[in-house]
Amino acid sequence: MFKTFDPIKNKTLRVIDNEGKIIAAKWMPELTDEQILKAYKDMLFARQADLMTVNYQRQGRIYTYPPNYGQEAVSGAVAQVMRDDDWLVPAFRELGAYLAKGATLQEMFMYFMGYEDGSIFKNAKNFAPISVPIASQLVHAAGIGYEIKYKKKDQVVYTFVGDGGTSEGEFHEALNFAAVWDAPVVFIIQNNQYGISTPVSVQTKSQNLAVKAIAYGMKGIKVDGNDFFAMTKAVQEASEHAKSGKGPVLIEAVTYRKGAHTTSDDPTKYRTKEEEQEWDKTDPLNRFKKYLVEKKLWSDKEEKKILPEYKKEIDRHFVAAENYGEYPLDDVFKFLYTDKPDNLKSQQVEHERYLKWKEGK
Amino acid sequence: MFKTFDPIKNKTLRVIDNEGKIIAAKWMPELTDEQILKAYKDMLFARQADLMTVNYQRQGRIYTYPPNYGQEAVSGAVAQVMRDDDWLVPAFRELGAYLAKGATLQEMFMYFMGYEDGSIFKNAKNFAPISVPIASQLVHAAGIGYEIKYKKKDQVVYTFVGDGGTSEGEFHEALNFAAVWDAPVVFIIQNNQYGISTPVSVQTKSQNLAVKAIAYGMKGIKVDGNDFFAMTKAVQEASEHAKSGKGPVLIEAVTYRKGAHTTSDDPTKYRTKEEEQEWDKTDPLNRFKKYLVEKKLWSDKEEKKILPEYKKEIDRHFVAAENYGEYPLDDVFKFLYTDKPDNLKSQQVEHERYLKWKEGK
Amino acid sequence: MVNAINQALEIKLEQDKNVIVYGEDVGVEGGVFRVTEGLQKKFGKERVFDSPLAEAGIAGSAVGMAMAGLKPIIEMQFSGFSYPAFNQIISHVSRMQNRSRGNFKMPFVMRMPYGGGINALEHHSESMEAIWGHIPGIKVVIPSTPHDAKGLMISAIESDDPVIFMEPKRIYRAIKQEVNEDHFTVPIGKAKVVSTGKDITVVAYGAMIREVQKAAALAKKEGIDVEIIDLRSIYPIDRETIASSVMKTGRILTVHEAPASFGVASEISQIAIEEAFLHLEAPPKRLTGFDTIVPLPKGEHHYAITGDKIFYEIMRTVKY
Amino acid sequence: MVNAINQALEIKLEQDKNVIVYGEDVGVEGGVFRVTEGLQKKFGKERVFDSPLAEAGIAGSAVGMAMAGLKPIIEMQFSGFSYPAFNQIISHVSRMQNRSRGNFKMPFVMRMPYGGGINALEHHSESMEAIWGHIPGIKVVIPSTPHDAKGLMISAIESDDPVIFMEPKRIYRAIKQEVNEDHFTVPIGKAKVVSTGKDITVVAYGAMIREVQKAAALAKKEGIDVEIIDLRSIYPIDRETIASSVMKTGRILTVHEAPASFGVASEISQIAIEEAFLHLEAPPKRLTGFDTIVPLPKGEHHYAITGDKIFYEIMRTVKY
Ligand SMILES: Cc1ncc(C[n+]2csc(CCOP(=O)(O)OP(=O)(O)O)c2C)c(N)n1
Ligand SMILES: Cc1ncc(C[n+]2csc(CCOP(=O)(O)OP(=O)(O)O)c2C)c(N)n1
Ligand SMILES: [Mg+2]
Ligand SMILES: [Mg+2]
Repeated sequence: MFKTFDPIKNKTLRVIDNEGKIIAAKWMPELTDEQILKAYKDMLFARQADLMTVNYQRQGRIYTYPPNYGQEAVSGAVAQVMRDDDWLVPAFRELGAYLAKGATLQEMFMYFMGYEDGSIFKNAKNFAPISVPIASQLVHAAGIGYEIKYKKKDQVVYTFVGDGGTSEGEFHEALNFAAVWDAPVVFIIQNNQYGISTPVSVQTKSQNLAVKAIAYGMKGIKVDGNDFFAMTKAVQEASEHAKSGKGPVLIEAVTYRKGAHTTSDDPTKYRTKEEEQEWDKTDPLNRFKKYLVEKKLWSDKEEKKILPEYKKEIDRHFVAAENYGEYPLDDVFKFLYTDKPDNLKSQQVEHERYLKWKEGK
Repeated sequence: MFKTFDPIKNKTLRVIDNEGKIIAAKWMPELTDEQILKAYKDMLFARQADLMTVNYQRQGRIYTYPPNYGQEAVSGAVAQVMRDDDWLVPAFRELGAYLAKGATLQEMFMYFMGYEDGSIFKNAKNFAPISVPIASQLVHAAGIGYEIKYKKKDQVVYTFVGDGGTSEGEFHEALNFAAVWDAPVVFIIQNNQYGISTPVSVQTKSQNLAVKAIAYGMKGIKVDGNDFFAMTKAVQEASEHAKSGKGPVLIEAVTYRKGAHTTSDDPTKYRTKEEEQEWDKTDPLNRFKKYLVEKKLWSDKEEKKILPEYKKEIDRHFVAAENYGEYPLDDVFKFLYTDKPDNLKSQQVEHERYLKWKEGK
Repeated sequence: MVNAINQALEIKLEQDKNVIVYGEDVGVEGGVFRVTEGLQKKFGKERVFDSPLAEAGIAGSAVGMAMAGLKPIIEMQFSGFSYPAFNQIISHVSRMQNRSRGNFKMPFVMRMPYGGGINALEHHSESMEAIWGHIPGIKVVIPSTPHDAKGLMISAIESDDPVIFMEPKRIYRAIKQEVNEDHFTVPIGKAKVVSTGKDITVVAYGAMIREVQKAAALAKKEGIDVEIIDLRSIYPIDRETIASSVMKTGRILTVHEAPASFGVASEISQIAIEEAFLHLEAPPKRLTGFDTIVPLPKGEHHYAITGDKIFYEIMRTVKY
Repeated sequence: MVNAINQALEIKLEQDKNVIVYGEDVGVEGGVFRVTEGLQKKFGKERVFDSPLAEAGIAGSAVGMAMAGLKPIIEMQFSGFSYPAFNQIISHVSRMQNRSRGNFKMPFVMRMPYGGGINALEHHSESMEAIWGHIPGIKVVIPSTPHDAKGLMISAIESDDPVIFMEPKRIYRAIKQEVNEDHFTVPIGKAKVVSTGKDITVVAYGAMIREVQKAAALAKKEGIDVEIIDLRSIYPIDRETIASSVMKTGRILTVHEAPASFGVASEISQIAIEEAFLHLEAPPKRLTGFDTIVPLPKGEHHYAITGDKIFYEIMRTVKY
């Protein structure tokens, strides 16, 4: 597969077309109907959660949030392949993957409401916290990959970055380290065409992003990131490749951010309606659904029935997050060090003294 | 040329063999016999200066110095193509190029003796100071390239980095910026096989270093860096390409550091005599000389005659540097800002008060 | 303040073809805080443009531009994302003039929003001015009013020295002030006495000035007369204004959002004791952020320094 | 000191399979100062190895290793080349524990030689400990003797908190001292009273301790009794030891190589006035590097802080 889709040839791995028809059966991943249906429903759930979050934000009930809308197949594919033991080292636009890893929506909501406690992820094993400084998490993935190799564990690291993030020096260093170490890391670029307002054409002159793999002597592949099947196939093969000691893999998932960069962003400033409509045709859920309906695995009726359940479930998480309660003063000081330095202790005491005075006023 | 030697094919541009015989006349650069002879003599001079500097260092007359021994053809080729107006943004192992730019040996000696005044380079136009933090100078070259384009000037920037330096994030960002801006920059990697004790194989898994150009959508070429003619040809074409607005070029000059990393390094710790002897056969001056002798442009006799002159000239510069004189206190404070802040003024006054007290003791 | 800085950029772009503005999303978008809004339209894509997402590349290419004679003004989208450029700042921006013995000037301006109080994600709330101030060879400026922002920005652009221009994002749009539309400058390195008083000197800058003013009003009611100094330049630091104020009041409190240890306040205290030890009636005090990471929004109120808390600290110092 | 640190690394490599040592040229070469000499031979290339030349990659991969349960000890070849890793330190190393509410520990040690006095090229002589000290979430350690170097290094490796371990390269081989060959620790966060005295407290660390000792000997001849405090940890800083010393002596001088403004000395002075204002008989003083770049070797003597100059400053403070 890596040969056929050598990124230097600028080919794109695609399995189904925009109408959900299989156009390259050869690359269809082996999945049971149950798995396929579950993947769709998980993506549907993630989309619903995403859309509702944007709404919560409009209601002023949550702070800035980076929507995943339109990019669900990328996380959906990783969710499909990733095992319990594998590592997930995220950027911040991979909701479906977090949920698959065992993170809860409540935690995610708490994080974006401004609770560090939203980063505890009690049931998510080997899940790194969301990383805000672009591309800086990729080097962590390389280091984790080293640990896996050193300890001869049977694990893979999945790590994410955006198209914009490929410009950062840390992108370069991460891929290079992982390659030199033959670390079992799958790097996934979500090429959603923009870094905030900046189009990919301003980020790089390379013919595609997957081709950057060549600079590190690693395998790279460009994939239709809105095609769940193609993405799953690519992630499967990449994961096999990485696990077998042949080194890391770079996947460029070509997708589109249908929503705003974050809830503070207004995309009409930098892109046209026409462009958006063009991409709408490739919507990952629509395509997937058409495939399922055709196969009689799913129907509008079922979708109509399940969506209200999803909404209720999502809202339940949201309300739980909203009711999480106080952020105690001690939590500001508690976690920086394993033992609290005197400076921190006395600063806390001083502050408490002030609070007492204030109360007394 | 860039097509023929597309780095993905892992071919190396080479014009003469180790015996000085032309093996690829097609790529012979157009040079007059005078130019060729001058180039050789300049390289000979640079080598002589380099060898003597190592000796001065052994005598304790100069501090740490990074020898160029064995890499003279790379700078020699750039010296051949670079014009007065062009920019040179060096790393620290390009002595021949500095001299061609108008820097004097005296200045170079002063720098390595520990005078900042050695970085003034009175007669070297558009010559950036030596840059110690690996790869950090490359982004400067991209910015200068932007200025050239913006001002529509007829200039090229030549900038250098080592094989080790290709691992740094700033290498990545520099090449990417220059490419996105179509900046007229020629990036030259002196692949001398080591970054201190670390072999290229630890730096990267890419099949060669020139191939990294693909990640930036720019032209790249791997060249026998010990072949003056091949290097000159490559630099000529790269320079033309860059100047014509087609974007930057990456040249990998394959060479060998025959000496130590610096005068504090001991290469026997990390490489074998056999390896050194193997590379000795490719020595850039030997090959060049064989070519010249064959062509009757040069002889052992002439070389024997000229070397003492060179030595005298070099020593004259060295002695001038040694006699440069005091480093006045004021020079510590004078150049950080265009106007000296009060803090610096009072620190200087305080220090002078102490000096007076000390004298008085 | 957003408009005032925008004006300063516009004036200098107009006056000087060597002025270039770039950074992430500063072109089409006009910056995430709209500080560069409209400039690309007016001056074209060659002079005001979006760069790749790479801070070392942005700062480092600006070093090259400055060496070649341009006057780059770069934006770091948030100060919390300036750190990939740290190597360029400490290794080159701050050193190029000294290294080349003045042969290369460094007319370099790096703008960046900093500070807390906007309910932001991680890395969007920090105040690391002390780190920049400790690096020899750069100037560090923080305005607290639109007027000063404009005048200091014009000074920064016109200076051949590198200037790090930190913009208190919390008050980007909070302070309404008529700003002279013409070209004017405010000198870098001079603090401003915002209001005179005889009982205590309070030194602050950026978004803290407003809080100090609230505290001063509270103190006034208690009969305490506060002299407020807006530092404006972190470096060079205006020793003289601090010294003469504390010699008068005998008491000094420094307020900043940044962590306490190795922060700006310690330096102000040191200056006070160096310049006015015998006039001191109380130990020079500091009221600063904790030595912690700024909490995410739900906990940020614990960290935030309010007028109330400043008032409390003023009273403690006065009663010492 | 080189041997002492080497011993510490060897002991921990021996004891704990999770300990990993890497960085530029630390493997085959044993580091440019030979601190890791022999370790690769003994523990193999998987545990002690050369990395690509990329500091962000080194520090960042160590973050990942620490998250996964290893205990990486990385080397920055010189502190002047640690800055490409600055983003990793301030954005992740210092924050991962707090961010994850302790879910991920950060047993991370970053070693690096720092400071002047070895006639080195540019960027090889600086002392930027204040910058690291100002970043919440990391510990910063500087030993001044082989014994402390070993004990502190073992503490650093055994700690689940990230430690920046700065090694005063000037005294790498200058101080001969028998060091206990076994495992022992020196606690991080505790200063050491090197010699007791009653007239003045001098706080210093790293290579400056030796100079302070010379100065104290000179002062002794003048009848002045100097109490020397070796800070050892820049953060957490030992307020108590400073406080009790200055309460006794009434006078305090801090000495460091780093620039004055926003340096460690101001913090020590601030602590002294916070803890012992009423005991002070003279203003807390500092004797530091200038606010300049460390000159190249031919000018470095202007910048260097000698025993003589410390003596001069001690006498000025005592006579205040
Ligand atoms: C180092 C750094 N610089 C700047 C930012 C501000 N910022 C947040 S998201 C973003 C754009 C990211 O674009 P991309 O990598 O394509 O990811 P996307 O948001 O499209 O998923 C920027 C510039 C940041 N978070 N980190
Ligand atoms: C950012 C940075 N890291 C580390 C060093 C220390 N150092 C000086 S030279 C060198 C090796 C450079 O190797 P290479 O790039 O191959 O250049 P060469 O010395 O072989 O010419 C290193 C690690 C440095 N100068 N800058
Ligand atoms: Mg994107
Ligand atoms: Mg090399």
